[in-house]
Amino acid sequence: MIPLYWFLILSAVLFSIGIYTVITRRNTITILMGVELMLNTANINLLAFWRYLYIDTGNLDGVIFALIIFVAAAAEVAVGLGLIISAYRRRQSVVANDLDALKG
Amino acid sequence: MLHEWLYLVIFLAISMFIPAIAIGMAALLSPKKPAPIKNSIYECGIETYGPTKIQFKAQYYLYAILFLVFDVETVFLFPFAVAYNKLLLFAVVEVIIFVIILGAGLAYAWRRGALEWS
Amino acid sequence: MTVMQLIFLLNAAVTIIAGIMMSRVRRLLHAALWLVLALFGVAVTFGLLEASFLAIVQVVVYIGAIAILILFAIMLTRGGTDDTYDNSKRWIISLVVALIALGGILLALFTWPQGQALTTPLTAAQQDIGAIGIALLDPEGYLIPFEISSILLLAALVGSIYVGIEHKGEEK
Amino acid sequence: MSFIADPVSFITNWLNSLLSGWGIPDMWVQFIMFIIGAGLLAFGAMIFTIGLIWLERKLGGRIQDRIGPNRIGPWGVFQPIADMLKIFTKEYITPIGADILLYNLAPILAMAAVLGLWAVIPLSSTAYGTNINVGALYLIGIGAIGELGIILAGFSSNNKYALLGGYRAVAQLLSYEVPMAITLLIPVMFAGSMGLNDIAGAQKVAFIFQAPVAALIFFIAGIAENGRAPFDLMEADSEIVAGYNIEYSGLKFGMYYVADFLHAFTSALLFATIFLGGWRGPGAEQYPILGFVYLFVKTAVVYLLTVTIRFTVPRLRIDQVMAFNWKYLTPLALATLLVTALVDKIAPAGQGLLRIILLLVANVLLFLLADRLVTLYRKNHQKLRKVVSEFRPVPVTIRPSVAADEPEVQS
Repeated sequence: MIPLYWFLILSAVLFSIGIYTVITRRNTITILMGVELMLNTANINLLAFWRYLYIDTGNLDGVIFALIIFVAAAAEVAVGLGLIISAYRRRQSVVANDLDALKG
Repeated sequence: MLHEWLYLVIFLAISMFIPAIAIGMAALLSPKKPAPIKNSIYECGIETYGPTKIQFKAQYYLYAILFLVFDVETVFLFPFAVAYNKLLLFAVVEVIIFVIILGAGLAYAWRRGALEWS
Repeated sequence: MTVMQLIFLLNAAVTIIAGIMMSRVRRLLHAALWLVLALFGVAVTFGLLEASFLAIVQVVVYIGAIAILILFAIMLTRGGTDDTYDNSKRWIISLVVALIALGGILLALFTWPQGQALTTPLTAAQQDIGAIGIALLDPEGYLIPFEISSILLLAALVGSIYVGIEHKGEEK
Repeated sequence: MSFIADPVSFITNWLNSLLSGWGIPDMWVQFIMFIIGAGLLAFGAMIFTIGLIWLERKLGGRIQDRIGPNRIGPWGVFQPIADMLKIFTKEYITPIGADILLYNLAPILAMAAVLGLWAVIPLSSTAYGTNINVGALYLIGIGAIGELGIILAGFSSNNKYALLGGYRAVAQLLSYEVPMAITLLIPVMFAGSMGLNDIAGAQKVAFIFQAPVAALIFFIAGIAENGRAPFDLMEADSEIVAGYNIEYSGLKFGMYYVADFLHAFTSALLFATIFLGGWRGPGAEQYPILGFVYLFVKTAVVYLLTVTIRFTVPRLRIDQVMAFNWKYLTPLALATLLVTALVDKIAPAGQGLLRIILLLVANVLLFLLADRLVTLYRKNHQKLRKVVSEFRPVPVTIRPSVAADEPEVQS
């Protein structure tokens, strides 16, 4: 059988990749992709904890939390990409450095 | 349980493998005589002009968003459907509220003209 | 090493490589496709956790909807916006930040005794998807999150349509 | 279990004991059985398509007052085989600037998405790939892979028509997946399980009698998912030349071609399984081989119906397709779901006749209401309709302009 911490290490590594993507990339769409990956790792953790530590209690917190994260991710992508496309329509760019209209 | 998943993974692997093998075999059988004119991009018999990546309407994107929202909604309703026979009338009312809230979103999209293909 | 462990390791390797490629590859379209592969790997991980419903939901929602939306957005922004990250030391800094985060998490993980926990295969009752449905619609369970998620989806729909629709008179 | 009553179980058991007899561990026996089963099913489905192509071309010819294939073999039955041999030896032409890996991956994904559906379809009470407990969602998830195959073909071909066609195709497939998924909820609700074998097994009375509106929506959405007439604008020659697969040649194009025909049949198979009772019929439980026959007959009826529709109905415009989905099918599917859930809960428990009649009445009322609403809507938009349907004399130009021949790229 697979011990719990294998899953946690996998999710930690993926989370770091997500952070790395978010910091290095300048394109807003790729940044969003990194965020999606990070949300996924949260789901792995939730499900792994539910599966290994809470399965016998009959408690479904982990699964339902993961489902709610799906909703949050979907909402985030819909609005985020909508904003990116709207910004692109005005400024012809999706690079984060160019979208500095609020800069003092 | 995991056996069923294993079967699915094997099946998907095989169903990708068979077309790949067929395409590979045909590659061995078929002639290979590339020529610049032959390999050029099709454009109704004329020389290709302009960039390929032309700008598209945002309409496609709006449909994709509607799809995303209703997809997530359906995913939420599937556990309800499985448990339906064990649920009371009250649960059905809850689901009706759930669907009506999202129906309001569809009505909004309709009113805003997001469903029009113009 | 059992077969399960082997499958897990293979899948983890694929997922991590896909993630790294996603963060490094220059063409945006390719980055999105590597993301799809990584998401698929996560779905397989869910399958290994015997959360069959969430595994398939991962495919339906993430690959079927979110990845397609991202691909659409990439093409809508002309696809010519390929990322050439700065040649500055930025990527080194990010690497350091990411490694520090990873190290912190791993440190916490290995000093935590329950990490070694093992588990037994699920019984049929524990795999019942109907249980999720009952819990979601139970007023003493997760009814409020269920209804609020519908309101969140409504807000996302309204917001993205408001932002995404081309307003009349807007400059090109 | 005798061979005649249930050949599949018989052969499975025989192979199982044979492999075990050779001293192979149980786990590997199962693994080998999985590979053999999956390989046979997938390969059989692909070979089966050859027959389908002949049937459809012949029928299409007859419907359109042509002869159809008639040269090779009796009634031209060997025509698809000759075509297959020819396409095998055709040259692959890779367009300049194509994204080689993705370009080659796309047809494989498109084919795999159709073949993958066969993994969960029960062919008889004992012969099914797997009765996974998320079967209905799996059908939707596998559709996503098909969309990926199309979008990749569009993006990687480096051709604007392919890109446009890919966009259109994916927009249409995405849109029609919504009513399809919503109507899939209703059989799941009745059966209390997402496994397709459970759904087929639960149909003492076929679900089409309990949810006719849902069945109709599922059928229409199935045709649209398939991209066939009247929803075939993803390959509308007159608008976008040939769609996403324009730059493909040889067997790579053949994969899209085969996938199209196989998908049409698979849609019919799914409809028969989900709404017509699948393998169920008198005596099908004792003699599983009868299940094959019942399923095949039901599927053939649905399939012939789709073929007839394909060859008789003209193509819709893209705005009509989208409006039909989002303004009619999706709201109707949502309403059907809610009404069915409500009526079924109020109706007395059990599989009684009264419950079915109540559901049927509710469905008919709902459909009439929807029809009434459409009539009202069209009355309110009378002006629009007039413009579309009125006879408008075309002004005759003396000198034909050259620019008029150019296809419209912006869509």
